[in-house]
Amino acid sequence: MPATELLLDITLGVLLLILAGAALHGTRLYTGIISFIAFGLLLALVWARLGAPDLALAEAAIGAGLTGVLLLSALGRHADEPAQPGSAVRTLATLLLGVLVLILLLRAVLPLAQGPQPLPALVNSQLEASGVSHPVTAVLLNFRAWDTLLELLVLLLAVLGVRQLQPAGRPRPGVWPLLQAWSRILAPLSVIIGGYLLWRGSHAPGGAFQAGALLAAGVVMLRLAGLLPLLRWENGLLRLLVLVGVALFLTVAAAGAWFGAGWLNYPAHWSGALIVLIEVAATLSIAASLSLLVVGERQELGR
Amino acid sequence: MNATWTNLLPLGIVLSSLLPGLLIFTLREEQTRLRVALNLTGVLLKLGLVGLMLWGVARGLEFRFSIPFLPGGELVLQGDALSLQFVSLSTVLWLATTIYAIGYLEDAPLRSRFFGYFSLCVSATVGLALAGNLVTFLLFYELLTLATFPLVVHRGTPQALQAGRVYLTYTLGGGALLLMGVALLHSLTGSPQFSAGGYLLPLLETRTPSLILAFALLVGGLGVKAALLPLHGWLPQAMVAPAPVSALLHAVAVVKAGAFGIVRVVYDVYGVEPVQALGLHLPLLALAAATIIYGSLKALQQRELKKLLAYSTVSQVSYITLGVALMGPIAAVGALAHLVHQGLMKVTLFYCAGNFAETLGVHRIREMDGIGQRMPLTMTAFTLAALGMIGVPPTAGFISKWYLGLGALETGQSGILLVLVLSGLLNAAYFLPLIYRGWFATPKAPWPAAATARAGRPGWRETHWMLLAPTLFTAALALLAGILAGTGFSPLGWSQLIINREFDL
Amino acid sequence: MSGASLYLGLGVLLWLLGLHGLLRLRHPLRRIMAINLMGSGTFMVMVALASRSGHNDPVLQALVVTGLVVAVSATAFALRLAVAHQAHRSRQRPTGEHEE
Amino acid sequence: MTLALASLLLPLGTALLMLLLRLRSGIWVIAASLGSLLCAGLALHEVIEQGVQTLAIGGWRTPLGIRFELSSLTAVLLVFTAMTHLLVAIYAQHSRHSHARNTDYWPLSGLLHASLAALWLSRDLFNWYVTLELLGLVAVAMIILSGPRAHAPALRYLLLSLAASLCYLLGVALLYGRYGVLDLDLLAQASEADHSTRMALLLMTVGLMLKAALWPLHLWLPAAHSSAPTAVSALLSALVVKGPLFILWLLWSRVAPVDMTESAGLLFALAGIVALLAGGWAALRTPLLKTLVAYSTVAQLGYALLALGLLLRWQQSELSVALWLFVLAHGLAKVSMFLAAGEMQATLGSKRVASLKGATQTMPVAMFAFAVAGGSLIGLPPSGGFVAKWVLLQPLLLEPIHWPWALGVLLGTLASAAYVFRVVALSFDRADATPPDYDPDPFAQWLALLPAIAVWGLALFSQPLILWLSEASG
Amino acid sequence: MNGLLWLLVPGAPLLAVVLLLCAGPRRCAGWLWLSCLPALLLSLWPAEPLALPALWPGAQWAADDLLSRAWLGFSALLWACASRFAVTDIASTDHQQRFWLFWLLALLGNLLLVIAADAGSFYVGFTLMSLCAYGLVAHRRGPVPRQAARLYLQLAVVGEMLIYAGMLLRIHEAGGALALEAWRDTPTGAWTAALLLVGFGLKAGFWPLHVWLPLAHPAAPAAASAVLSGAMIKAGILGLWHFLPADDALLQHWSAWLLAVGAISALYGVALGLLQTRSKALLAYSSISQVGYLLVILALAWQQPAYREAAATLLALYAVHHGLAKGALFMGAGLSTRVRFQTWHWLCLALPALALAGLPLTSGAAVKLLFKEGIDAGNLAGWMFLLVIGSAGTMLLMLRLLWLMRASQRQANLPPMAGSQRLPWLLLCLMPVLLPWLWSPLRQAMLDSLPLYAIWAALWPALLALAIGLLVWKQGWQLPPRLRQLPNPARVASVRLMHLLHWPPVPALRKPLDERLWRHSERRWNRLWQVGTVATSAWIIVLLLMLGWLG
Repeated sequence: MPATELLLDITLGVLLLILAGAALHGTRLYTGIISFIAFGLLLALVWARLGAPDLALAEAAIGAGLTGVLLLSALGRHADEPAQPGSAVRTLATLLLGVLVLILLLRAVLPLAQGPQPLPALVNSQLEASGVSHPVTAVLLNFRAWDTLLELLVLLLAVLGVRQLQPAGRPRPGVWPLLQAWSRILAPLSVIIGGYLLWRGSHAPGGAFQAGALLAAGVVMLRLAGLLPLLRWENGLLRLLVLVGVALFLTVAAAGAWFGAGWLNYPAHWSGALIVLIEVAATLSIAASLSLLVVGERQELGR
Repeated sequence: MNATWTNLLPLGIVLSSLLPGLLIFTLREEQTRLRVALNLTGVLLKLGLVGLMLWGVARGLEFRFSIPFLPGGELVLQGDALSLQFVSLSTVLWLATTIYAIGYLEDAPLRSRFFGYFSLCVSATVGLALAGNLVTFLLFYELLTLATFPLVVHRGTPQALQAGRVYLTYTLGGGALLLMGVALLHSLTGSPQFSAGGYLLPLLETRTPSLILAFALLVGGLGVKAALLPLHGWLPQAMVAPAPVSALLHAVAVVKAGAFGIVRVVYDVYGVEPVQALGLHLPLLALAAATIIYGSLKALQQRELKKLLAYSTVSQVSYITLGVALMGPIAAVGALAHLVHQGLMKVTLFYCAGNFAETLGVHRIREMDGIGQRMPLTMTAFTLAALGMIGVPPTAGFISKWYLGLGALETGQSGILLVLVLSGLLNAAYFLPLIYRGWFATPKAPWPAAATARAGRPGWRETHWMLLAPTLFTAALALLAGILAGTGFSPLGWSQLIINREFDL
Repeated sequence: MSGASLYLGLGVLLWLLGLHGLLRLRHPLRRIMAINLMGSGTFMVMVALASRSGHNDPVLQALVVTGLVVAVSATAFALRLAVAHQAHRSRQRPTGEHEE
Repeated sequence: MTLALASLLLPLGTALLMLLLRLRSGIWVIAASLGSLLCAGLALHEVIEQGVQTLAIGGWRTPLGIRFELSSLTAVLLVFTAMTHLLVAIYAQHSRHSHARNTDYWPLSGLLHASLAALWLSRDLFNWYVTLELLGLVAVAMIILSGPRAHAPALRYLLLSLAASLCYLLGVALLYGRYGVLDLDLLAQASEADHSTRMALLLMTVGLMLKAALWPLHLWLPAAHSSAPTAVSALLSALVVKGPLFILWLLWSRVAPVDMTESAGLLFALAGIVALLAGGWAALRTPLLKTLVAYSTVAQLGYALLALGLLLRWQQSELSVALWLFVLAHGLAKVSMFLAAGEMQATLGSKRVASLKGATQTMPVAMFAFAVAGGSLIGLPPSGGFVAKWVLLQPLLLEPIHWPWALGVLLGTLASAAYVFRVVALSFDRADATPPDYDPDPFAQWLALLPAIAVWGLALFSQPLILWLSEASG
Repeated sequence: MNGLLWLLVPGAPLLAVVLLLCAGPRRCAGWLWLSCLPALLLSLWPAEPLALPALWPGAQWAADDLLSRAWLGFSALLWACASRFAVTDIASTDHQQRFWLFWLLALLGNLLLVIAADAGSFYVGFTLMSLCAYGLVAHRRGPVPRQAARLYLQLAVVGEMLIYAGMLLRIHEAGGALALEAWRDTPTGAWTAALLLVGFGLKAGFWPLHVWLPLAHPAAPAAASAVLSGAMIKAGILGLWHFLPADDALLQHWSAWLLAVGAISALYGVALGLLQTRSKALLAYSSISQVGYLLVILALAWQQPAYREAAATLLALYAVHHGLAKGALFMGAGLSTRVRFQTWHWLCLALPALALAGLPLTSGAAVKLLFKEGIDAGNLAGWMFLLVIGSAGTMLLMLRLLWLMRASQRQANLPPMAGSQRLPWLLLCLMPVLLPWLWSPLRQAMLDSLPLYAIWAALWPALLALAIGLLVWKQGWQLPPRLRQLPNPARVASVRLMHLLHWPPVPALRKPLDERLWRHSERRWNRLWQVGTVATSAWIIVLLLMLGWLG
């Protein structure tokens, strides 16, 4: 490996650690949160650096976008924590234990740099049969589609969980004109980019989740700018949006089982089309769920 | 298993009290007639069934009911001579105690619950008696604990609760020990049916430590209910229960369950030879002897009638253990006969204590002065039973002590004779003053006039007839069991039959 | 030392840092960030493993994508819960209730 | 296999439909649970007839795809899950005190059911991670149904659950990095005793123990379980903590190399004994009723841990029968106990144990249910708990060298007897009975009694059950 | 004759009990003496032995030898007379029903033990008699009867237990045989013999086991004292006779000691009796003295197995003689404090007194002759002078008795004797004179004692005693006060024992557990775990991960 790349990696790593440390131990919570958002952005860079553009996209949309918004809005609710008097003994003990565990873990992890990797070849060999040409998408939506289905359920559950909180009606801040202007441009952009990513997903990095995340970011922005009408939970459309991904996925799976091909087994020639269909539905659901998670209020989520 | 009547009879005997009991739970408080009818139906039905089985067993029929339960351990109910001895005792005393309890609890609250658990308790006792292997025995043993607890705390007062807690602490602890012991034996051979001479002989060489530990666990577990020395603490406390419960607890259900279990373990699980080979009977013997003396000494110090009776139970029940631990046929006859004799006598004593308390409010020994003039019949019953406890001929207690003493001599344990003599002296030391007070002392104050409906004139109407009749009935039985000991259906005769089968004489 | 090893170590370090945050910090938001750090560390280990032999392992990357969704859902839920809890506490505070 | 899938899909589909159509009635969940129970029962029958079945999802064979395996144990667990859900659903539908009305209780319970079924069926390490997260989230979502007071324990639970998931995930990553596969059987064939494997197993174990609330990582459980609505507490204690335990068991009994299992087994078993005693002690001392029941869960899981540890230490597969019998018996008993406790707590209007004075008089059936369920926890015959303890004790007692472990079981039994009868004895206090705030609802009390009867009935059913479980573990 | 008739012996008293309970003492007390009738008749015309397998093991009743028949007869007679006598005796006291109940049960026991041919029946009867006699002794109110009865009961219970132990040992020695017949030839062990000797000795009351007698007799009503002394204490002797073997080396070895005890007892009773100031106490000591003679007979029989036949006869005669005479004397002593004696009353009373002293023409002379033969047979000529001293002593004792009774007649306003008492008392008084003529074994002995040398031998100690008595009377010697109030260690011990048994309960040992401290430490411990669930759990995770270093 060229030394420059190594240097880059090391710099990235040190930066990440500094940001992570700042996120946890920054003197003020606000500093911590900002460091954390920066950490997320930097992480996206690392993912790209490590050859995982799908992840980089997702991380950028989430770490920097959604989580950041969430953290910042939560900050408004929380008083800054009282300064903790750090006990020197405890710090030392933590440090010592940390080093010991670190050594253990490093001893476990480092030998893995050269481990067997039977799966990539297998994926490549079966890629044809999967109906898509991008291996990550093939794994996500065909080989390990069950994971993805459950993942959508996790998302749904998070929404349901938040719904149980009966969030208080938040005093809506006065709309920020600049944000409003920006969102008018950015929101359609996010829709377009999202759509693009979704379409791209079948043969190149990108896919339902990334697209959904971007869409959600757009929705959140519009919502914050007060440009989006309220969608109530009572409204069937919203529920349909949230549920459509899982529902469609399940329907396809069950249909596969019913019509003979087997559970989650796409019919041979339909697989590509079905995957796209599912991805579209999943994107919608993900976008709706994520945006509800971030900005959902009593009106949207209430009982 | 095909369902012939001989197979179903043991189940029928258990169910004949269980089902009425469950039905009684559902009754409302004011449905007195129905409750009494259910109770009596159950009692009489059971009596009939037991009679049928007695007839059958005397003729050598086999009664066995089994359903699968654990691997290697079925649920088996079987009627053999030994189990019938206990079953008959339980049934007869249940009859008496049911009538007594109906009279005792007239107009008391929560009668449905009381009689429900009462029936459950008897069902558990009978099931325990009929249990055909250790697993079944364990099952009913634990059920018995659970069914008795509500009876002990029935009054719901703080003292009752305290007693209940102590009771549970001991009995559940004992149950856990028993569970361990049974499980240990089960892990070695499974749980085959009880059989004369035991089934552990083949393991004697190879599994010595296991057998010793299992014996210790089993005896420890059973010893709690049998109130062996360090484990007796619950019994005196449990006397706060209503009189019929104490009667049942002390005479049949609980303490006898423990003693009966020891009989089973020694004779039908281990067998005489292995126990002797392992030398297990000697510690048991020492324990029983110590308990006999200790219980009497404690009884001597009591100021309360029921507490005194409770400690006397501690002492008397250990006679059974003593007889078993002597490991000879004569002593075993004594032990088995005492199982019944002690039941009859102690139940009478508790009835009497209940009569005194219920009619005249007499709880303490001091208050018994001259009670014989006011309640001569009850006091007569009391005297008979107390003399029986001392071992005065020709009451039932004498027969037990006779055989126990002879058994001790037969097996060369002459020291036990000393224990018996000492215990007799101590028994006399705490029972005779009671009799003296009842008959010879002058009352400190005039007896309360007919304040309650129960307080009548001395004689047949000295108390509610439902309290008096069972008392006299059991007292008469206790006397007859001694006088007519030679007949075949006396406890002694039946014990002889059991032991003849057991020792293959 | 290769890049993969570097990132493997970094991932472990981040994971530990997160755990450390969990055991040293009291504030719910910090704790949630700490858990996210743990998540990032884990994902970094996975991604580094995916990239170790030159060509990327799509399975691991797909797993990370799934993990990421799960993590973000859970984080969002946790944050909302923390906020709701805080709101409840600030309502309760006058009555003197105090938790943890 | 189709039947098992149907058992999974029925509650899942029902939950989604309920969400979509805003259905609020518990009848749907009851019907779905019933259907699921039926399917699971048939699946069990099928397994017994035809042996273990596997399903490669999507037609992709391992290592590429995810594999489902339907063994008799899985089928039994499916039946158990469906049955528990059914019993709880009937109670929740009828009780005035369940928080099921006008909330998302019903779809959430359906999702919980589906997640558990998915967990039982799956044999893929990463898929388990997702199901674990599902379980964790659904549990937290259900806990906060009881209102803002539950937020603090729910938040703690969520944070710890997330941390635990990440521990688990790091372990999965290490295993994948080491062996390149995620399927359980493939890993079992490949695993070797090197440092990476050991650390991976350690990480996963810590995560799973935290999620299963195994001592010493149980701290979150009492508060979380006791603050949940009654029906939810029942489900959480009976089912949710058992999911991670299942994974832990499979992991150690299949994947872990033999020379590791012995030392790990010792630690597990010791932790189990400590859990029995510490949990029992805490239950004995706590002043709050539902906390008592929750601590009893901690204690009872100690039995499972003990069985697991000894199973690993001696490589005796019959002990896994004991493990799963404990799980089943504890689950049913705990359902009954929580329902009864919740019903009494709501009716008598206090959370304290002391408020149960006189409960045998005011709420006899509920108290009876509590006592009967407690009897199974103690291990009184003929209850399910007894059979489980029996099966556990058999190998312990066989060899004198193992007797100290039996002593541990004995102490645990005594501890559980102590806390159960602490409550029962109090309830007989007639002198100072607590008057109920509402009219006691006899029907709800009877519903609380149902699972307790089931667990005692389990004992009579124990012979085939033991047979099936030993087939699955053998 | 049909053996089932034996059932009448215990059956009649039982029937009387039932009657008593139904009709009350006032209506039927006068007829209760009839319950002795079957026994009396059966002693005259004995029935076949009766085995009763339905009763306690081994039960068998019979009276087929002289000893048993004589015993049964005199017991029944004495009880019958005493029953009749008691009707008036206790008429003025409370609790008559109780008295009669105990009376009948004691009677039942006494008769049963006499007809018992097996150990079980004997023990049943013996115990019944012993325990029920408590009711007779304790009949009167007041501290003195209570203490006396308490001591009696304490010793009776101890005795019961010793006999119980001895009996079991004996059964064991006999290989399980229960018939007394079989025991006659079974050798005994030292423990067995000792237990039985002490156990029965406590009942029989020879020195040094006599302590209860002088207390119990004065306390009991006169009729009760009569049966107690006349019939009951002899049951102890009968028990020894039946329970211990006839020809046994051990007993032969011990017989010298037993002879000594008997002799001491005979002299001790006389000596102490002379010191008494109450007539019934004096009679009690006289009983101790007489039981000493009975013990000597037993010892002789054991010493000389060949002499056993004769000894049995002697025992029977002596028991009959002493039982009836002592019964009459006790009744007389009781009467003397209640009713005014006429002269002929004194004459009647003198008959049994003189018979006891062994005056010719009475049964006393007869048995004394046989007794001498026995001593001769035992080659114990050296002991003869003891007999003389005893004889003289007894005479003195009787003189003092009469003197004491006379003293008690001094109080004014004594009513005349009631007719219902006169008859039974007179019958008993005349018996020592009549019986030798009616009963052939006694008649023979009495006739043998008629030769002059024999009369002289019997008479001179009596005359000597008479002289001494006259001397004392003339001189007006009084008993020194110190001797009048002899301390009674037995009574003190009895009271001590009662207090010991009523030991106050030991306060329960309860460790004072400091509840607050305990709570506090528990709370601290809980806080350690509870505060910061998340942080603590995280710490534990780290620590658990350190386990990685182990492997």
